[in-house]
Amino acid sequence: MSIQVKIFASLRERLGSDGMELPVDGIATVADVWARVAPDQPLAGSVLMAVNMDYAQADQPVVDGDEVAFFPPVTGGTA
Amino acid sequence: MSIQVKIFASLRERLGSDGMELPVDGIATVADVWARVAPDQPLAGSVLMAVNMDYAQADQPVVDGDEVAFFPPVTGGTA
Amino acid sequence: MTVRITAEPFDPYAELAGYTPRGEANRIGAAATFIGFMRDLNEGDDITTMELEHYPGMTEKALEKLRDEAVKRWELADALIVHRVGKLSPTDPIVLVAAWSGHRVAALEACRFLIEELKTRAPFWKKEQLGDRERWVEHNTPG
Amino acid sequence: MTVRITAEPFDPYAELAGYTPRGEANRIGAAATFIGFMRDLNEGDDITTMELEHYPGMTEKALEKLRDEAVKRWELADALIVHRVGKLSPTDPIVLVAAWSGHRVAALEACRFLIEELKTRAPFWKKEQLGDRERWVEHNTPG
Repeated sequence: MSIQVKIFASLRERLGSDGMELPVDGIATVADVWARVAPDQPLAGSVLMAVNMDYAQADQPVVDGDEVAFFPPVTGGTA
Repeated sequence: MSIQVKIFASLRERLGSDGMELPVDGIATVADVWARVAPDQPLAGSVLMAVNMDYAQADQPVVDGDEVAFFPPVTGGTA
Repeated sequence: MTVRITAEPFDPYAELAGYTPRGEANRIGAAATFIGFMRDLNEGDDITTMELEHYPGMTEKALEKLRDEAVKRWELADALIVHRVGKLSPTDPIVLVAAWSGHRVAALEACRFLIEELKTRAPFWKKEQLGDRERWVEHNTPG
Repeated sequence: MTVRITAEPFDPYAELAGYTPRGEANRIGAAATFIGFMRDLNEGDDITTMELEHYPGMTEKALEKLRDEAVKRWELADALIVHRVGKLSPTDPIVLVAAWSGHRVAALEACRFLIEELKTRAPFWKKEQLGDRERWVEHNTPG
């Protein structure tokens, strides 16, 4: 089984990936997912995270089958 | 010459008149106009006044040719 | 920069769709609008119809002043006020105000200012019909 | 109680005209709406086009949550959110929010809440094209 990872917007361009499927082995939290996605980069405070389409923090537990997303600050709406 | 008087809404119904033309003689202020319109009634604080379509106070001077209006609190717009 | 008083029913969305705000369209980032409708209930009583009286001439003057104040204070691109008079039925639109601006906060605040000030400054008076009796609305609701 | 994300241009007034708010129409006294448009200027630079990215699934979920919060907090009759995604040109409507209520203050406050919260909570990202270069919008303007 696995974790589905999604990456959006400027973060996707910076990391050069829009996501991946990761084996769940050794992954307990959102921070663990980030360590696999970008092993050479600390998880910056400006990166937003979601688990199963709800906002989450880095220490939130992740289990088999979860969808984990990383993205920059949102800029919808209008001027 | 003369003063044109207009009366609106519930005040019109209460006074039984929608206005009149008054000779200017002896009229110096809005209060003087009211005294001719309703000689038996004090000018209540709830009565709004206008001179030439701008809100006015009771002591505002009135001159020949002016339009003076009396009306109750306004209730336009919505719930 | 329009102020319109109408004795005929009006469609607020058609009104807005047919209106071209002043200023450069490319620089308008926000439009805030408010529409008031006649309800069939006021102060706990069933209302069948309503009559809206105004002071022709002064009402227009008061609304234009209000609009000019809002446009100046919030540096709006444009503002619009449409107000119904005469005999109304429940669900009829009573009033439409709209504010166009470069930025959202100006449009939102100006829109709210327009409807709040209109209620206290523009000479309109409501008379409600309740079955076979009628009454003047004595004061506006606080909110 | 609609939330809609569209990759096609939309007409906010047609959207509103074609929408029947929930609840008894006779009891709706107020509708407050906000429309955001794309401007050809941002942070002093000329913008030619813009691309709006979203997170399919989560964006809808976030908007529905926001709408439900507003409806509950202000006891609204109904609320509507429409948001554009994809490639936009200046003057294109980006977002429409609307709140229907018995009374004006609830509608006005809920409308403002919806647009302010949407900007901070809904996963949308803007990329601006400036002639031959492009840039991601890093943060929203304060007002």
